[in-house]
Amino acid sequence: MAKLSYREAVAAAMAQEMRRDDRVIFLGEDVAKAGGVFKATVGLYDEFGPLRVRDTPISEQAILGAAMGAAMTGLRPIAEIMFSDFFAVCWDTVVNEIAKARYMTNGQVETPLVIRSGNGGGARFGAQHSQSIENWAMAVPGLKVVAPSNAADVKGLLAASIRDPDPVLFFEQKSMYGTKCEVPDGEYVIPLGVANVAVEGTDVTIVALAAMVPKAIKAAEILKAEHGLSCEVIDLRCLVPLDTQSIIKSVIKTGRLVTVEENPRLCGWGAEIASIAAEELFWNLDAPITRITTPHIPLASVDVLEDLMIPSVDRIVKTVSEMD
Amino acid sequence: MAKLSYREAVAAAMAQEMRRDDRVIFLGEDVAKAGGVFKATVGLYDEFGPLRVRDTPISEQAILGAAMGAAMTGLRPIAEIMFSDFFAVCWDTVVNEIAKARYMTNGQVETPLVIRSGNGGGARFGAQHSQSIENWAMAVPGLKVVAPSNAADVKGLLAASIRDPDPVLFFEQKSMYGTKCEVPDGEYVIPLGVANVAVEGTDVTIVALAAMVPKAIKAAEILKAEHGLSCEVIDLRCLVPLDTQSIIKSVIKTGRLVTVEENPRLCGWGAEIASIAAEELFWNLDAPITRITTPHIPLASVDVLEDLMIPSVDRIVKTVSEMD
Amino acid sequence: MATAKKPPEKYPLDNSERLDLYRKMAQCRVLQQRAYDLFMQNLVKGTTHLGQGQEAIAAAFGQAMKEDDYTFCTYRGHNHNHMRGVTMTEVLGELMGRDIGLLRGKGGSMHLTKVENGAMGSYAIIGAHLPIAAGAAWSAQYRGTEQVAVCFFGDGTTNIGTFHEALNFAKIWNLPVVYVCENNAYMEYTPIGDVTAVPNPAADRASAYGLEPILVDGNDADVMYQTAMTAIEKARNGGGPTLIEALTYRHHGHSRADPAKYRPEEEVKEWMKRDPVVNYRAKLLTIAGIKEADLKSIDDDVEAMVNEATEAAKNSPPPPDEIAFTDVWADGGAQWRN
Amino acid sequence: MATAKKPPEKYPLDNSERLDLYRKMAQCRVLQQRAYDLFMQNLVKGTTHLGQGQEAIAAAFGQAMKEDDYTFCTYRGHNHNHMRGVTMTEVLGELMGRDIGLLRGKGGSMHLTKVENGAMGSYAIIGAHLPIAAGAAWSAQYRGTEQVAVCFFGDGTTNIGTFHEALNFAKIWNLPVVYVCENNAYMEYTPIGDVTAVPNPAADRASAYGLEPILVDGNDADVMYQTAMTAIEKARNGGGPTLIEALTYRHHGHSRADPAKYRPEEEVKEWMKRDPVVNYRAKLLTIAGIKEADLKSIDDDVEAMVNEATEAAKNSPPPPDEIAFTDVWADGGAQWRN
Ligand SMILES: Cc1ncc(C[n+]2csc(CCOP(=O)(O)OP(=O)(O)O)c2C)c(N)n1
Ligand SMILES: Cc1ncc(C[n+]2csc(CCOP(=O)(O)OP(=O)(O)O)c2C)c(N)n1
Ligand SMILES: [Mg+2]
Ligand SMILES: [Mg+2]
Repeated sequence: MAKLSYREAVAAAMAQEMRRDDRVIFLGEDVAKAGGVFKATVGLYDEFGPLRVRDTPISEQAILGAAMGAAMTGLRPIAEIMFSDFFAVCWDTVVNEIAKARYMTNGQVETPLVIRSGNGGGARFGAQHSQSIENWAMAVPGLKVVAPSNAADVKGLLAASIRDPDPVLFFEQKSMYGTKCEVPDGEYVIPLGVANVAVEGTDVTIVALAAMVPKAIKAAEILKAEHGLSCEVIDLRCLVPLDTQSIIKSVIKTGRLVTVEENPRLCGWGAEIASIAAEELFWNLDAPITRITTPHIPLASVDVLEDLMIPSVDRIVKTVSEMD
Repeated sequence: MAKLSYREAVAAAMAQEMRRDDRVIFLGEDVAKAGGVFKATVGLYDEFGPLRVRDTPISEQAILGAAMGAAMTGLRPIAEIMFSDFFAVCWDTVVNEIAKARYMTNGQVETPLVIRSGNGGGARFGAQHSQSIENWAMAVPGLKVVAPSNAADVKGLLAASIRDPDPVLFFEQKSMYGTKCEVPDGEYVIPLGVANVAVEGTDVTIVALAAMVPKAIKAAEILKAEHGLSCEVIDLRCLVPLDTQSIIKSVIKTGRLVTVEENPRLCGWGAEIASIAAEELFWNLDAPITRITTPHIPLASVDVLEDLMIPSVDRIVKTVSEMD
Repeated sequence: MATAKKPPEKYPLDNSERLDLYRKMAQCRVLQQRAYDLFMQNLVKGTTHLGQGQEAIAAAFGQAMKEDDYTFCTYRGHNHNHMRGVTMTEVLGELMGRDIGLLRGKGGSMHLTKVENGAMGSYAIIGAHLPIAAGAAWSAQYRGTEQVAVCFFGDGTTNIGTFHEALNFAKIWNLPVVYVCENNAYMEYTPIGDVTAVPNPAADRASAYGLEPILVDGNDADVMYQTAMTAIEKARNGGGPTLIEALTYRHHGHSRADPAKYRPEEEVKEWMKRDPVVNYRAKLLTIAGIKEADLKSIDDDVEAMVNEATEAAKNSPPPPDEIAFTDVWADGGAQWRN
Repeated sequence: MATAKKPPEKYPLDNSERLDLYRKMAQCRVLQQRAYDLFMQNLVKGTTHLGQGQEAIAAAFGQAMKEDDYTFCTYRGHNHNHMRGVTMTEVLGELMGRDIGLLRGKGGSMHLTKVENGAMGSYAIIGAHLPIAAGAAWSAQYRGTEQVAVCFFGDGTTNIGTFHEALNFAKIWNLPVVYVCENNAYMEYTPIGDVTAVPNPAADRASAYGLEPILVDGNDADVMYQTAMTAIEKARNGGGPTLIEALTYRHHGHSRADPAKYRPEEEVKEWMKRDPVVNYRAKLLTIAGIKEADLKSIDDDVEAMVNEATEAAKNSPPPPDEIAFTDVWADGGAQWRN
């Protein structure tokens, strides 16, 4: 095992899969010669050359259209949309074409592709470069949605996403590119749709994703130490497929559910999970379900304001400790 | 009062507002000379002329960009996006520009505009022309979201939307353009954010929107007649601002909540409402919250399959009658 | 401003090939006419966008393309699909929402697709398929297969952003893709000239992508065949993309029962005289060795074909309920949770 | 392929106007240099995209525009905002996340906006503002105000769909809008020539929108002033839109601390010789009646200005917490429910 950063794990997973399968090709803006604006794809151009790793114009619709056309005809493209905010300029290709093609054609069209994108706030980039839009993706039938919380998961889940026969939106957390952890050497694949119980506990279930996971873990430590509360922290890893069983199992044990999400409040993924619990776990719940979210407001740029908006360790501690 | 169709009510509201305020201008594809592909704007070009009612190229991003630029500089544009599915080709303008401009500029930029769009299924148009995407809009901070269920509400809510100083996404139900009801003559405005209790009841609260409202009303009649159940049907009318108080008041009375939504299941607006109830009404609920939705699948084109997917009167009756 | 030119006759057709080209056009014509009639009889669910008047383009490309080439087209794509071997029964069955339909009713009139034949989809969001076609061409280039992608779209489509992105993309990567703008003079109800900055929406923009402007008579099957062959061969031989503007006209409304009242009578009359099927038929009769009987026999065949297809479609039941819930994912199912 | 041309000197400048133009450029230069220095001192939150090397364009348009005209620009828009009267303190305060900042920290470096001055926003999604500028121009036309909208963007922006949609739209409605492509030869790190089908990404596409190709030296302040006046006057007089491609170069990296290693040394050297501020200063010294002392006094003023602004920004506190939750809606609040 070596310590890799989250960004190094991206390149490691891509290289791993590009070595074993020459149908895997990669395109995006500034991704090849420059190795990406987040430096997450450094080295791929040198290893795999200009036919497999390609710089594109600023044409997101063409990037994703090209990826879809290639996927339909036997390749396994990976496309980068630099910031997830930019999905808005190519959303049609994602939701009306890529997500629906197989169903509309009665199973004929294949779209095995991955769209990687930098997601989330904390970098003080302002409202158009800081959004968490994993809930947009979850709302569209036909897309798989992955959002890893650490470098090891990046490697394993990105490899699985590339191998997956369905289209995957792979959200990389911009604020975590520099974070490091032990990452298994050699071939490493984590199946999609299996949540990770990051902390075991008995009093409250905290469901989190991506950057919210380390915050939830930290909060769980504080809640244990300062409030004597035993929290179970579930790292969802994927929104689709959703590992509902892990949530159900945990809530049956704890009787309490808190979700921590970075996307703005309304129709966030936490609402979906809350609604599942409110329907299927009604008789198991001992207290109201609580959602911790970014408020339903565009993100401010400056640190002091952005930090008020995105869920913090403090907010999680306070919310959980004040639950009924 | 005269009987107007849903489509006639659109033109009536627009004409009413265009007469009182010459800052109101209108643009879209085939909307002027042809009166719109759904014939919802017939007569406006003749009355208000080519400077206020304009046909555009097939350039949705330019249409909405132009509307925003006009709104920022003192006008009150109405833009048409023919089918709501096409929001995907201009989503950036909606979510990154129109919705965020005021906040990002510390209140400086004004975006008083309305985007009208045909929403929903039932016309056998297939997966790219039948979507219900009101949940996409609800998920974006900075947008107001309106979806009327009858011609009278169309008139009153569209007038209010045009007068509103914030950007409004106004979803017209394609399958209802031909439906008629009594519509008040003369100036008629219904404030945004006030739900309508369409049917009063004591046993179960059914929350519905747009085309789901008449189905819920019909289901309530059957549930009363065949199962002796007294249902309260709430027509939300607006998703933002959300009339949470009407829902709360009703659930406190009935102890049971069912939502009926046409958008696909995951992260639908029903999830948001369920999560509010699960948090704020936990101690008032006598049974699990139940969501009735279109399944999380693209819509099929053919009638027999489409009818299986979109919530039906039968499905509502069955679900409610089988509740705990 | 570009003017329509005749391409040189580099790819001569013999009589049997000419008859084949006529047969193709005749098939398209009766197929579309039948779709219209069935719609008027209330036997078609949903919508239709028909291609009467534009058959020469579909047929000429159908003749020029190889079996493993890719076709990308729009909601107005019945002819293009049929030319790639999608049967009349599959088309009419789909329109009528029968189990025998090409997509068993899941896609409908606007989404005909038959991947095994290279018919890579009919797209109903304006412009969406232009970049996708570039992607298929990129894939062919990468795989070294010499396949060519042909992408059909309308005049109105030249004003949406994807047109611009796709053309630039295709050129810089030198992709084997042929973009065919069928300029039928209207978007839905609005004349293209009312909303376009240049007289020829595709040809006058070719230079913006480093491409040669090509403007041709889309109602002349021979011209279209030469144009198609030239562009396809260029693409196949590594010469990169071509953008073609083919001038044509739709004989009927935009969709469904649209009576197309927004078009000046004179204009309609003028264009009806330029009916590509009628004119090609007449032209063939002036060629030594082709007789009325040859054409009549084609006409009869084609009529029999469409009648048979209509019967087969009518006799097919609606699709079974359970297929509403299949094929969201590659595993055949629709599960998003455990 | 277009070649850079000098516009005729139809709008002569007297010496005081020339000094004013120089002062404007000098202001932009020191403002941007200071922003860079503050960034390197870790005093800037978030990101910056600076405009050193491109000052002639911003300054010339600043000089040419009337008070109620509209400016639309990108994240690389500090100069354009400053030229419309946004103060250095407001800019640096915003970059440093202080309460004195133009947007009190809510927007940040990429979104400078001052509506009362006609600075209608800085847009950080490539291409998004091109249609919005068309809309402002449409509004001016409808209201009959003779206002003109000027919209700045980069070379890389010419390849995204909105460029195409906006230009077509502006032309067909004959809108009073001036589109200014600042071709600084790179998108972020990729040379524009690697990803564009034509050598001049804007000028070589003008004809696709029925517009005249205009390619000019964006580093020559006089040329830029003539070009700006010509286009603005045309728009103001009902002559419709103009698309200008101004050749320029950014002296530093794309954003933040980007060292811009992807650029050939020779190229950088060549362009540094064409520094618009240095060269205009030198040129003014050759003009009768302008003395080194005049320029020196401007330089001193400008230096004092930026120092004062830096101090003011540094002395300002961060914004108060409560403004995180204001101004989502016109009522000043953020409530989405009752
Ligand atoms: C993005 C988008 N905008 C609008 C429409 C509605 N629409 C369907 S067909 C059509 C006209 C297309 O005109 P053209 O490209 O000339 O093709 P034609 O129908 O004439 O073959 C329009 C506006 C759409 N399907 N997609
Ligand atoms: C839609 C979109 N895609 C990508 C980006 C990321 N991005 C920011 S600046 C930039 C380069 C822009 O190049 P150009 O238009 O030449 O402007 P310049 O930065 O050179 O002034 C890119 C790709 C973005 N902001 N928006
Ligand atoms: Mg057309
Ligand atoms: Mg540039």
